[in-house]
Amino acid sequence: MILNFPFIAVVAMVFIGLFAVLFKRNLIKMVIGISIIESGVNLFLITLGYREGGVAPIYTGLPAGTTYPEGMVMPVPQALTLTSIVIGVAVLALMLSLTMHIYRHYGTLDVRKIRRLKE
Amino acid sequence: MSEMSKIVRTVSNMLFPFIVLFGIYVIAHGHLTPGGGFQGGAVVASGCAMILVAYGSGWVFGKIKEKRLSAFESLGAVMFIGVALLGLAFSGVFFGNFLAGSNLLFGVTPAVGSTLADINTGGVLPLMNFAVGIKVIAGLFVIVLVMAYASSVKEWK
Amino acid sequence: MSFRNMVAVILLSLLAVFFIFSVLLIHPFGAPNQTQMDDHMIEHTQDETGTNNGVTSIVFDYRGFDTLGEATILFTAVAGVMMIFRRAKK
Amino acid sequence: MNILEIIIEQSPPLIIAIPLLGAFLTPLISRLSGKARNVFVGIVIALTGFLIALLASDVFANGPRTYVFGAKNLALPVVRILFEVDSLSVFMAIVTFILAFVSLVYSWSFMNKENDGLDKYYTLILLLFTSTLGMELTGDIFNFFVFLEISCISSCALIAFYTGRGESVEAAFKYIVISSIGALFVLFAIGLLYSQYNALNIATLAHVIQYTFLDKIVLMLFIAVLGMKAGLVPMHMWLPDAYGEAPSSVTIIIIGATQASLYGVLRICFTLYGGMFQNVTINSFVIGWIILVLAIITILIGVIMALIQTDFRRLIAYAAVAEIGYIFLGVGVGLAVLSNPGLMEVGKTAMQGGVFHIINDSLDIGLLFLVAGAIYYTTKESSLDKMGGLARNMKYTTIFFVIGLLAVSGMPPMNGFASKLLIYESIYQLNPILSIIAILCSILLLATFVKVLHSAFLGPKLPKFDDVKEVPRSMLLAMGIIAAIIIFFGLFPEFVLNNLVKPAVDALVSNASYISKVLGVI
Repeated sequence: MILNFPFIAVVAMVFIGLFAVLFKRNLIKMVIGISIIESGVNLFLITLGYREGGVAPIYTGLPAGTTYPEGMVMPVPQALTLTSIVIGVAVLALMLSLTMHIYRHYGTLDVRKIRRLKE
Repeated sequence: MSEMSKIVRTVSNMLFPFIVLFGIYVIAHGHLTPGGGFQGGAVVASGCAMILVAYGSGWVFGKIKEKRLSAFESLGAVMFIGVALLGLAFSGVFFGNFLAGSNLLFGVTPAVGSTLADINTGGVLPLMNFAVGIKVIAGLFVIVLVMAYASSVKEWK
Repeated sequence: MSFRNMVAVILLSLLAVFFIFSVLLIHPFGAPNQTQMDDHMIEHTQDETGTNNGVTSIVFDYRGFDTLGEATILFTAVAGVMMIFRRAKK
Repeated sequence: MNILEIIIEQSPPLIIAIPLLGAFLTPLISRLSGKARNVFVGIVIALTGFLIALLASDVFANGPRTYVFGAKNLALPVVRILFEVDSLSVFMAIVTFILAFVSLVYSWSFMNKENDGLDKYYTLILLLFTSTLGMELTGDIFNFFVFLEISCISSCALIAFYTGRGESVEAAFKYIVISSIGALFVLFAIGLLYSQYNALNIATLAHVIQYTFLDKIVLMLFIAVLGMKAGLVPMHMWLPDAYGEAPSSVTIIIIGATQASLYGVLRICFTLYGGMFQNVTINSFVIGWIILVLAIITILIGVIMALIQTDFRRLIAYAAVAEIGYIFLGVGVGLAVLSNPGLMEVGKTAMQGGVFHIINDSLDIGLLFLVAGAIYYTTKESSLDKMGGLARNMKYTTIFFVIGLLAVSGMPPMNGFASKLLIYESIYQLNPILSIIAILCSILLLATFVKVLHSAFLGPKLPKFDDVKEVPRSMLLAMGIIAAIIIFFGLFPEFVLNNLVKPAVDALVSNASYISKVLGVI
């Protein structure tokens, strides 16, 4: 059971983020919730690629005696996570600028008040 | 965002060159040591954001219009897709690594296994690292600058 | 608890069952069960792409098209933010 | 290898590279002048359309075509990203091109009143066009996720174009929150597939997949998220806000992006999990029926909500939800019935009806949104009870609205009739009650739009609309293009069915040719 502990951490982060998005009324707290889900899924991708006692897949200054490819961590999840992090930055930037606009327009960040002011 | 105190401004002045130098190192050695275009660009962009916080968005906005920064970013993006199209022209396949193994720039193929870092390797990759580096620096800085300036402007047209 | 929260709690618990099962059934943490694609990339990163860094060879050569998509994502985000704040000038 | 063959062989990446290069250059070119930018974007989209037509003629002639990025020959295990273009993806690319070209022609004059932010607007239009094409042509799941994300971000920014109005910013925020959570769950599902089979290529995965419990979770996640992006019921709330608040020229391209998510559902259910029909028959029947039930609820909710709307664009948005329900009806029957050989023909006709309805639905709903945009352009008015007697001075727009009205509700002379007939026929064999509900809802849709016709166009002449002139020529041209295609499809459905729809459905139904094109085995 201990072996799968990182995956349990992933599930915990995803659900903390989902809880924040579904139940918090403040817009910025929803944006923070989405960032938590995003870092949870990134953690999931990275832990998929780990190999017991693996070294970073870089040949410059490789510690002596590491047999490749068994001794090296799997590089593909790291490339996927790089893309996912940049996506996280882009989505975060867009959501925060929209939140600034909603605050300037409605004067409040409370989801329920915005829905009432809209009608 | 208004200006910070004199001390913060002088310290950020001193730190800024080292941050930018480290960022460019990470971009340039992307194909040898951990790092690359995105990571190095983010380091330099964080240095620029430090300057933005220290000197306030009004001063920075006076210095650099976001129009020119967005032009820089388009330039980086066009360079990146240009290198990919060059791959199509020279090696017949989109994203082809036409420089690896050729005796032009960055053409040396490193020996398999643990080798010393020779910067003249990697074929197209250093060019792509450089293009993406420009793009990430200009892009992230524009996002931070525009958001900071918009929050300081009282009345939006 | 309003109706909306009730629905959200049910949805959340249903999703939790899915996620917990998927985490329990996945391969143990340090021992991936299939690694043929990654082994190919680790062995051939130096002769096929000429780089020492396995991750950068994937990001820019093996799966370079993803990075083009990713650069486009950053470009879209910047264009979106600048369009949203086009009226925030003095 | 004459020039034409070289161009066809290199066309899959060029179809993505040219509009992307155009999008990167637009900010630079728009510093010259507005006119230069409009012409430049027009040339880029026309060039891409020419390449799509070339590729389509080649793929319909001799089967799916693959293109590996970065290496001439394909080495197994599949390590690099490769594009796999079969007749279904080319069919969807044609749909996307028509919508993007019409939206561009329309926005030339629809946007001339806006003074600033236009260079970013055209950049985002090109990026949304590129990402929709990328979703349809790619053969790699993670690449599909990256293009899905680009289409999310660019359509969210475009929905928030009218930053002065609070509703559109709020609609854009709701859209980006739902889309990014959905995309993260798609990434989680891709991680699950990668952990089991260590492959990211759709053909390799389809060949290697063993339908373990994890794969069922992955299928559920994909259908839930891509169904939500396509507008299936339980999570369709974002669609009326997004379609209703965005400028009309943007809404048409977002319809294209929604169809691309629908293509994602088809690709995952039929190609990735296609092997499921041969051995495990229970699953596909259960999933088929889940989609069927969701489709029927989507149609009911879409039509009922459309009846009570007062805002013109929100009404059309709910009609769009109902139309997507019809497509899923056809697909659901195809999924449920394709496994037992007895009803194979019924499944095939249902799929043809569903796929044919993809192009019909996007054209009809697109035309209606163009008409709504034309009215908003001249009268700055969007709610129905404030409009009236517009037929007098906006004659052509009224004609186009009548064409759109007949097409959406599936009346004979227009294209909607052909595809809906196919869907009704095939569903009747499976379960007569469903087809009766579908026909009734279609008639309710007709009633809704006749009400709109009366309240907006006919009726007494309102004094405040005296100075209303007809819309500029380029908007009429855009509406004319779509109306001409609708009438052409309506009069010659056989032509479209045999040349475009049947090869697309054959490519979808059996994934053997898709897999063997990559792995060369089987």
